[in-house]
Amino acid sequence: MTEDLTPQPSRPERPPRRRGSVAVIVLVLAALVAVLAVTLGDATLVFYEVDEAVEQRTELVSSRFRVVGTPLPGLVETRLDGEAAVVFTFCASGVFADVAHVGDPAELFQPGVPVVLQGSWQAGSPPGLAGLSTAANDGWFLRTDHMVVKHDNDYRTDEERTADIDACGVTG
Amino acid sequence: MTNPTSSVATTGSPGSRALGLATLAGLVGLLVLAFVLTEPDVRIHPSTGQEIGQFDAVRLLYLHVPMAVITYVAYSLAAFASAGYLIKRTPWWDVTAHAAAEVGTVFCFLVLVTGSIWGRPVWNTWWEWGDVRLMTTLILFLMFVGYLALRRTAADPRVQARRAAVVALVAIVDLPLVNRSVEWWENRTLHQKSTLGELKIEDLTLFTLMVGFLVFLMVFSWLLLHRFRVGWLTLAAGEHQVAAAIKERRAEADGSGVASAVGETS
Amino acid sequence: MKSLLSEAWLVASKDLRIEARSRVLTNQVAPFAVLVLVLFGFALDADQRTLRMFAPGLFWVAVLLCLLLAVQRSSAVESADDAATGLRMAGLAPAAVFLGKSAAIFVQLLVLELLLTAGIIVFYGSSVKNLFLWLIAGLVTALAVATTGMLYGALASGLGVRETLLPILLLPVLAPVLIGATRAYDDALGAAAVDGWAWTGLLAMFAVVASTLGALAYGALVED
Amino acid sequence: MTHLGYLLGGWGVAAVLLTVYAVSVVRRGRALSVSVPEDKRRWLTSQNPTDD
Repeated sequence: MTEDLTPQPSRPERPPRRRGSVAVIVLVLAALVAVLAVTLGDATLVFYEVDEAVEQRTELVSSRFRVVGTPLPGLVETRLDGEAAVVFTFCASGVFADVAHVGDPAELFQPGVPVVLQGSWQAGSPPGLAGLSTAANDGWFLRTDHMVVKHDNDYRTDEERTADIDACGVTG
Repeated sequence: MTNPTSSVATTGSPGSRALGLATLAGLVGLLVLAFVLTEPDVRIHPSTGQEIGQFDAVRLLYLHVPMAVITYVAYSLAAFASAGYLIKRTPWWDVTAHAAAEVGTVFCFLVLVTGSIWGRPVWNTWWEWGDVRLMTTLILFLMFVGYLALRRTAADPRVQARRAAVVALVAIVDLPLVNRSVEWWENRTLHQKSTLGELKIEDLTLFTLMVGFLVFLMVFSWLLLHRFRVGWLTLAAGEHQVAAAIKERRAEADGSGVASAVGETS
Repeated sequence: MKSLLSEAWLVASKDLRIEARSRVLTNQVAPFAVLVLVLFGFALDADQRTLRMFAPGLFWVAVLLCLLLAVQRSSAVESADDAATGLRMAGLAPAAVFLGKSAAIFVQLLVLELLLTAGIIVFYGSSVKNLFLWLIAGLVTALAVATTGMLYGALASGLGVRETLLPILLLPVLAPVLIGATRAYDDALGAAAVDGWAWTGLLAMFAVVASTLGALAYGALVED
Repeated sequence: MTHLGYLLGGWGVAAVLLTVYAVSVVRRGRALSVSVPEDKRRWLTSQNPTDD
């Protein structure tokens, strides 16, 4: 019994080989990242901005979509189809659209803070349109039922960061 | 406690104990910074004159953001060690990859949970399907849950190590997407862009976030160190048991004269 | 290259012959696919408009569930009687085995997609608005999921827990494919206003990368 | 402090999960250490272990 049957300390199961194929796999993975990035960038459209939603109204009509913009001052609390609703004007890049949001608005919802709304275009005027000072009043409004606040990434002190807020014509 | 050869056998070493104590002190410091010394995120809107911001919910970000960065670190390390294993084929790389993936998954889970808890008051939703970073992070998490499931199978360790390495390398493809999503989908996604990248942060807030990075890096290092040693012990215990069993059988054989019976000479 | 393809063809035709003779596809997987569609119909309370709107997503979820079955089948065929060793002993290049077996799954998925399309037309009242997009997106998605499925099938094979391990490994990886294929069919079936071709491009890229990666990595995964 | 419940929930879940995980790792380590001779626990040795 001279041979030692006890397991040896772990050693390479076999000499390193085919480093080339590992390199190829790494290259392919890198290509996958690039490909996903480029194509996803073109193909994904998670939100429309208000101006795009207005521009593509004919294609978007009858479908639900998400739309991002800044609510302008002047919120009208009213009812739509028997449910509590808040009506306001929505803005991005200087383009306005009227919104009737059904259900509770977000806790941090207020004019001048961008929000993302989910809903669809409806022909006609929202209730309480007369109460809006800057209404788009173009015969259409966005009827939405899901609201999230799009928070920005700014944590500076007041003086510097207020200059950066996208006012979108929010002139009070 | 400080005696490395104390009677209780542990995965601790003097270095890891020092690191652990420093980490605990760091956590206390971070708590004080995050809850006492920093101000809530409030500012006055320039045109409406209303208070806007995240208010005190911002204190969750001193936890969420550093853990997200540590998740990147952990999963990158897991993928790097997996590639290392495929090239070198030594257990060291495999145990490192496994440890980093497991600790990373704990962090990734916490990133998802704390993000959700932050999102409820600030975004008004626990989960948002319209956010690319949320979706890619969830996919990343699920892929590494699959990785850990694969590691729990009773396969030949080398087969398992090789396959797990491939799973980790495929999964890591998602990581740059998670990280860059807020830039590539800048106006298309709910998640805010990187604050640090544009330096829209200063003074104590920035300092607290930096302390958060450091403290959670220490937490990660401590967990990784111990988890690595557990993985290493698992290997050693397996080998040691086999060795002990052989020794035992051999002793039996010598005792009962089996060796001579089967014609073996020693 | 020529021999790689002819070897792949050998493997693919072998698998397809086995499937044709065992009739597992026609007797089990196809009825399962239709059953999934019917179950979605029950779950969504048979509202035609809702069903039409969600038909693309339900279609691809059904395809992915069938893919799991097809991949399990494909590995089971090799593990029975240790046929995999036979394949290796036959001196076939691992890449050829991978491509051949993926091709067999791809063909089966195409048959299922045809059947499922008929299913959503009959049960959900969908209609194919853009035939060319429907065809191309269906082809590239089948290719993407067949190759990815084959790669993960190899990863999960021989571990004794293949049936439970495969879904948890494979489905997260296929999540982007599910998103893309659903958007493409949203366009092709007129369920939502999106650019289906952009998504089809993404799917095609995914298919190319998955095939390459699978062909390269398969050898390392099956050598034991 | 606003959102106190969310703050406690977020920090709390992190504290609990990290503690539970850390304890489980340490306990696994202790259980395994018993069955492994000291020379295999290379972090106990004074000299730096070589990479193997």
